[in-house]
Amino acid sequence: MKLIYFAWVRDKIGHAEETLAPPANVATVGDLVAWLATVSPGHAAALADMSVVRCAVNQEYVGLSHPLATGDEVAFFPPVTGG
Amino acid sequence: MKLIYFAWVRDKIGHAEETLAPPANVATVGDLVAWLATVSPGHAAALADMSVVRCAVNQEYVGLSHPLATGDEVAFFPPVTGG
Amino acid sequence: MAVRVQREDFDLAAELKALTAGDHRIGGLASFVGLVRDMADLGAGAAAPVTAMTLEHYPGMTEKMLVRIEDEACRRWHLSASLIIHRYGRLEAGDQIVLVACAAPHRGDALDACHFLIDWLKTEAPFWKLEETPDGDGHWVDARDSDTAATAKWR
Amino acid sequence: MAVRVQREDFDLAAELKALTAGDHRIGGLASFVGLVRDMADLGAGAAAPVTAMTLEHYPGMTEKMLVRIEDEACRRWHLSASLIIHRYGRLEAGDQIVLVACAAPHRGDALDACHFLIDWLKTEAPFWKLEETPDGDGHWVDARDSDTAATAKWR
Repeated sequence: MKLIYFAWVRDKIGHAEETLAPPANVATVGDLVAWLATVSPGHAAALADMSVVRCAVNQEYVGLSHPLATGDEVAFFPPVTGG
Repeated sequence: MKLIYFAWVRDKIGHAEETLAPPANVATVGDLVAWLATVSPGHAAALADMSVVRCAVNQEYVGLSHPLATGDEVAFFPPVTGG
Repeated sequence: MAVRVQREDFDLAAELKALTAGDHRIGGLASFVGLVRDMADLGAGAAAPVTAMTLEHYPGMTEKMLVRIEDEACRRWHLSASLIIHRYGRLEAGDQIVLVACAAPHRGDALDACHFLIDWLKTEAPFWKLEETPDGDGHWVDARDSDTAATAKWR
Repeated sequence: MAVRVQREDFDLAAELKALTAGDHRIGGLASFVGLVRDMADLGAGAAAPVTAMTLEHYPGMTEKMLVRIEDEACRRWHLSASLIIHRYGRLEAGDQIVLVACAAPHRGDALDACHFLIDWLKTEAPFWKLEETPDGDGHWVDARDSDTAATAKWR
């Protein structure tokens, strides 16, 4: 699974992307967030408050209950501030 | 009194401006309209339906009850269509 | 804050650039350009071709009304700069008629003030359009109820 | 209908001119340009100087979202042409960030669609701003509740 991070989510995690293989019981975005928090203190800090983190799966905004599939591109980032 | 006409009001009256001395009993714009209708058939035609004619006195929009003074600049024209 | 009534065309790029030049407090620039359409609305979905139009105005009163409209926008919104240019005389299809531009620290002020200015101008500024059709006829454009309604929403 | 995400600056004049060129059915062209402000809002009326900012984005998803936003505008309003250009990379105070432009037969469509596009883009397009302050610090701009509210009014 390809994981991509932007803005301060990336700063806290320490890198912009990585390929990880979560355990089989990670079925949703919420499961993934819980598992990522165990990967490193940086991951835990970045994803500690999901009310200020957005998720996109395959470049579509999704919620925590969204199901995950092998080969998904999953991105975590703060609320957007363009324009 | 200086009178100015624009657009189809001018076309019907036949000229763009004129200086007229209305009789002393012409005290308001409404009085002036009634008197102008006697000046020529063109004036009468142009001012026949005041619901589609606007009036400005000294370059300010006014209603038919607006009082007139010697030396006023009075303009009659259709509703505006700029922009 | 500036108002210009002129026969000449205007350089949209130069005008917009000048409006924001050097003021780094500006976060947004909203503009509207009105253009001569080659078709006239006759109502009920009908349309007639238009080759050109002549814009007539009331010199003196026009400028006075435009300044007043601009002052009103400055009272209602926090603007850094604004500009109204309105042309008169004979214009052909595709020609620029009017420019309204507003610059502000925040985009909402710039966008709303720009919309207000063009709506208000359409019902308050003393301009009249005489459209020419291909058969050589000219007819005075009627004021539109939709323009009056557009202005009313700002009252 | 076009969307561009680019590091380079854009020529506002040329872009606007190209958008209406040759289409004489267009009666109005509305545009909005977002510029880098030299002050950041810190909330409660406080502000801090900003020397520059870096705009980061999510390549691929950005274009996808912008195209979707533009499609939505075309469904809601009768537009003749539209354009969104959004820059990324390091920008300094006064630099252009974004252009949204809509051309339409009628001014209301052009103005409303332009306002919609910039409001919607601000809450949907994956861009993030890192502001640099004179002391050399960088801080990520927080999303604003007012932007979310601005988008909500179009739903």
